[in-house]
Amino acid sequence: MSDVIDEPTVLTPLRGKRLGPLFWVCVGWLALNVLAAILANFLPLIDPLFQNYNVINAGPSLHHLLGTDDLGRDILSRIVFGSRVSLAVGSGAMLIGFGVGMPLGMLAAYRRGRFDSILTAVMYVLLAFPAIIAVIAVISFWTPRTLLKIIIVIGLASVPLVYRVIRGATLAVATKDYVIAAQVQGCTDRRILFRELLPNIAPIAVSFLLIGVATVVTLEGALAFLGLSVNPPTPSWGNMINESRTVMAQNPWLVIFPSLALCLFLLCLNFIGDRLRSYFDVTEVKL
Amino acid sequence: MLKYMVRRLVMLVGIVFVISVGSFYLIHLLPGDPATVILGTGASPANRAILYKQLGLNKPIIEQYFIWIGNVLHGNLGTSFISQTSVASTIRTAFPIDLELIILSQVLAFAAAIPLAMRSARKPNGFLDRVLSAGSFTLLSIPPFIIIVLLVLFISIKLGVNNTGPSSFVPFTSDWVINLESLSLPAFTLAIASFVVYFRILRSDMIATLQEEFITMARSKGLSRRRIMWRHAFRPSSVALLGTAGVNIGGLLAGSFVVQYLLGIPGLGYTLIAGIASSDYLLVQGIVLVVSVGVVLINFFFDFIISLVDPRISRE
Amino acid sequence: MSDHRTPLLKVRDLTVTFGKGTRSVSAVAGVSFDVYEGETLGLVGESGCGKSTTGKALMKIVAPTSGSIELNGVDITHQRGRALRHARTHMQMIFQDPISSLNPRRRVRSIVAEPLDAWKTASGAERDRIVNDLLNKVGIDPEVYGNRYARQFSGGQCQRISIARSLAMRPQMLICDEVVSALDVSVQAQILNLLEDLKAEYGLTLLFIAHDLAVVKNISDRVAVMYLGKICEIGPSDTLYETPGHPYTQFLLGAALEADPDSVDAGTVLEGEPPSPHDPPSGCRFRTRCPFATERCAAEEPQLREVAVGHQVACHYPFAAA
Amino acid sequence: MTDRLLVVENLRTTFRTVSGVIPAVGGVSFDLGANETLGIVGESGSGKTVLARTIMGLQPRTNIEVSGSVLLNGQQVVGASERVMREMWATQVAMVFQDPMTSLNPVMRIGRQIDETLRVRLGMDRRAARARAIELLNMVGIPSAEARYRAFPTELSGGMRQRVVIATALACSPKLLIADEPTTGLDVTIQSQILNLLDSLKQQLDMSVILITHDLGVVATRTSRIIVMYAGQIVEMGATRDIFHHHRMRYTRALLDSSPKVANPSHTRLAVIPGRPPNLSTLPPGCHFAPRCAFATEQCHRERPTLQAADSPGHVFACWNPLAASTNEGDSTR
Repeated sequence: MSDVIDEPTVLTPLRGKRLGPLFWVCVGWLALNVLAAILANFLPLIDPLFQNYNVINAGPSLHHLLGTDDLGRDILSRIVFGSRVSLAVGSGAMLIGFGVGMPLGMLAAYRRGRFDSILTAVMYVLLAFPAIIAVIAVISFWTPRTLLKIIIVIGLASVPLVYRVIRGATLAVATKDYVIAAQVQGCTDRRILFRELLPNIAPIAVSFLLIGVATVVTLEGALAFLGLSVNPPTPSWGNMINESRTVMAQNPWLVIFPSLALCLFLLCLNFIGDRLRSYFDVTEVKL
Repeated sequence: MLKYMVRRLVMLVGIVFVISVGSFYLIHLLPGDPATVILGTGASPANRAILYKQLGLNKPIIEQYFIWIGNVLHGNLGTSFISQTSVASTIRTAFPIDLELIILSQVLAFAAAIPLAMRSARKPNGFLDRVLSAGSFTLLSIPPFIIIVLLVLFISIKLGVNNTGPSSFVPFTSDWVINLESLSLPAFTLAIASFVVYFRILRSDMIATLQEEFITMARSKGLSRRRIMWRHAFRPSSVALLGTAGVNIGGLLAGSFVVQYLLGIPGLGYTLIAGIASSDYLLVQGIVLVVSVGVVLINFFFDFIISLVDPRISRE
Repeated sequence: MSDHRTPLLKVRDLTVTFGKGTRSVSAVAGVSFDVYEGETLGLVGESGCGKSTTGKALMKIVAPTSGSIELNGVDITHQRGRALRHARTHMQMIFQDPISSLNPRRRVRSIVAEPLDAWKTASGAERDRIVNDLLNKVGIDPEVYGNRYARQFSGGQCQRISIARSLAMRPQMLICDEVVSALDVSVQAQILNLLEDLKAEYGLTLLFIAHDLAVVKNISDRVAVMYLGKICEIGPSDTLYETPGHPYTQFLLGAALEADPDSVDAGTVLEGEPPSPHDPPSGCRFRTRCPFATERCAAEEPQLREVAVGHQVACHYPFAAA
Repeated sequence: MTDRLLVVENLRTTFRTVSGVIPAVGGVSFDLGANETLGIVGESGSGKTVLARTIMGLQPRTNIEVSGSVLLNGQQVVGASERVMREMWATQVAMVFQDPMTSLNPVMRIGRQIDETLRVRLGMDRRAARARAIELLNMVGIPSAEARYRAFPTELSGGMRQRVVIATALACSPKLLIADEPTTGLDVTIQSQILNLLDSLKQQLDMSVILITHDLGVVATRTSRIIVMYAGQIVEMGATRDIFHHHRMRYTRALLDSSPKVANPSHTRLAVIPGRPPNLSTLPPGCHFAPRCAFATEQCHRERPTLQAADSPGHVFACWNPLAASTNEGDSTR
């Protein structure tokens, strides 16, 4: 060509933004939680159901690092085993929520038209229904209660929310010129969904997923607190806090340790989600 | 504007209808015979017969709905088979407690969130902003049921403050001082949860608004900073805040069951949990219906306020 | 002038209506024109006149409400699915906003290769050769910049990459929708020259949509002027600019600012603003702002009539050619 | 120099960012008389908008360094506190922003946005402010101003909004109006209307105007003097006629030649400036334009040229190999 060409310079420094060390600390803590939950049976832990009447309501000691409860059960072991419930409900419910809500949201925003308006109207009505109450009502009347049922109910209840977020995120991308450009080049819808839309929605989806897991874990905690989650004696963070309320005047550790475990877990999830959002510059969509 | 409100109103009626159908059919979604669900397995045939008659369970399902909705529209939500009391009157005594909790907590939350968010947004990443942001972030990760447990542990048990512990609730009409004392911890807990959300949303929207050209324009008119913050920046930044507040307050309607349950405050949430525990199906159905309609009305109200705050919304 | 040639693109009575009932807007209200093989047709008008919508309707990015579009003698108006996708490879479009035209999360090479991959027309070494060739043609060194992300480039460079991508399937026609209006003057000239060079090299036919009269004249063989969804004048660019037949064209030319302190201001500035397309004026759409309007203009809609060879004007009282 | 309304001396505005120090305005000096219209022309990134905001004292105060001097009606702007500036804004100097879509508050009725200034700054009561606001709306050519007083910005077209912005800026009769790309994004016919309006208001209200634009056409017939900026510095300044017909700086020539002209026949090959405006954080040591200049010598790459006087008074340029001083009228327009 006759024109001398301008030298491309890096306009936006790619690695200018950093996730920071705290981010990796959080990732590490979460990974530790997950690993401990998976490998709990192989760890040198005391049986969480074993009741040692010699040490009741004991404070932290070498033998029981976080002490024991009013039945002499080891708190550390119960916290580790209890995390399984939180993790299972959090990841399972979000798997259902995203598995159903995400494809629907993406399709609706990309296709628009009648499909979108009907689906969005349905979701709008579902959102108006107070999800927590519906979840409580269904869980309590759908007996007998099992972990799987809890996961399914919470998962389905989260679908409208996931749908709304993903649809909004997709809508912001689907109107961009490069999506139209891909149509103009004769790309199939499938190709556009996977190659143009998905990579741009993924960051939003991931950070919302993390926040969603945090919300579901909180909800499970609240359900357990009300005695509506897994049945005792199976430990979960929520029912541990609930059970120890009666004795918390004598042994505050019983409340504080599981609370701390839950809060740290949530803090890490929220922090990672928040960092990812600012890292990927997700500003256009309100979560 | 009028057109917009009419459109929203039509939508509102539609949603309320769908909710009523949903609440009604809730029972048919559950496995087993409705009479068994409502009365439990050990019910006498006489009771079953009464129930069948009361709900018209042997009639076609559409007709059942119309019988039911007719009763509901007359304020009759049925009579609980467990407590033998009218569901509607139970809800009427419980609801004011929720209302009081909501008002107390929201006044606290807004009173703290709005000035702090505006302060924070003025110097993003300044000292105050960092402290507040980190603080709100931490609070975000503490579920309300932990906050209330810790508050009870430290304030009513360790410090022994009167009338703040479990089962110290007294109705407002009998002794309003004790009533307020007994609601102080739950109201504070709910206020914290709301504050965190409001603060974070308003802060980020304020920061975005303050970078808008019309703020520079307002400065170039020589207006005071105070005037720019309140007259020019606050209103366009409050749309998301109001929307979230609508959802949040709707969620608090019976959503505060955790604090109510812990402290034995007989609001809607407590009644709901108690109803669930005693398998009082009609009571649960009544609360689900009332709360859902309440949520929709609250959202409608906030949508209306938003359209007043931002004229662009009703015009699109 | 060009009537003996065969039209590559034939547009007849194209309308695009958004919305329904009383709130509907006819963005394009019956537009007919031909684009001949190898020529550049400029489409000029102010914002909201429907020029961009026309371009998008030709690509069927927005659905035409009525009328017909013929490409190469094939009616594509009602084509769907694979047939439509195939037709689109003959006719490509470049957009106004160069930054948003490129997926920020993909690399330059994969962006340019996208049409080849989508159609599986080339793979392996052949694909790389085509991509390198295209990038070289638009002046982006593939060795140095091929693996960069699109977001690392400036507006002018993004526009070059867009052009390279649009040429990958060897289209016959390019629709350029305000492709230089977001660029700096110096970069704008680079892109305009590049388009001229590529047009000659690839034997392209261009539909060049823009609001800038000077830019349009510079690149076009013929120019069509649009006002409120209709073409009011069309003709060879030199003729149209020298002896405009429609009062609107004349006002438009008068308002175009020349970079010359001695240029006499046209003096008469067009007053008012275009009426709402919700409720266009009866008869001639320009009559509400036209100082020469008569009762006939309100009663009767003027049709495009030939005032000179290849020069058509839709006005009851066109200016006589000098 | 007392008759000068605005005296800018060696003004520098530097941004400190994560990716380095950006000298957005790198030592600019000029002055402006009463009732004069000065054009500032430059491509994006040339520093013209930053210059305007620095003169206004409107820059944000963090991560920015301003040095030099800006005397506005005898008062120093550089280093002045926001409180001092607040006294000058609107009454001494006002600004018309580029994008009328974003420079009006979307949730405030336009009448309120105008009379707010009148009430706060001039202490008018509600009724008087309202009357004056409607008067101003009439003055900037808004039809049925009474009714439009209660309109929201979204209910107006782009051209109308820009008129409202102008009315707001003129509410307190400033002595200097800075218009930053006031017609970019507006249609050509509306653009003429707005430029004519600014011109007539300038006469009517006896103020000075700085007209900032990237489009030479905008400043050609409506200014008495022009500054050409490149990479944060003035590269040529002079009477409008001199800039168009007797320019000496090669960048000015290139800028004129690279824009297409209506008068030229179709398919006129455009003269191209290779490359694009430089990255301000990595400026070369020599002339900033040298990397893109076809006539650059070794000296140009090594040493930065300073402004030197041309033949006509007030005409200066910064170039080591300037164009010949003879008239180059023919080249610029053909």
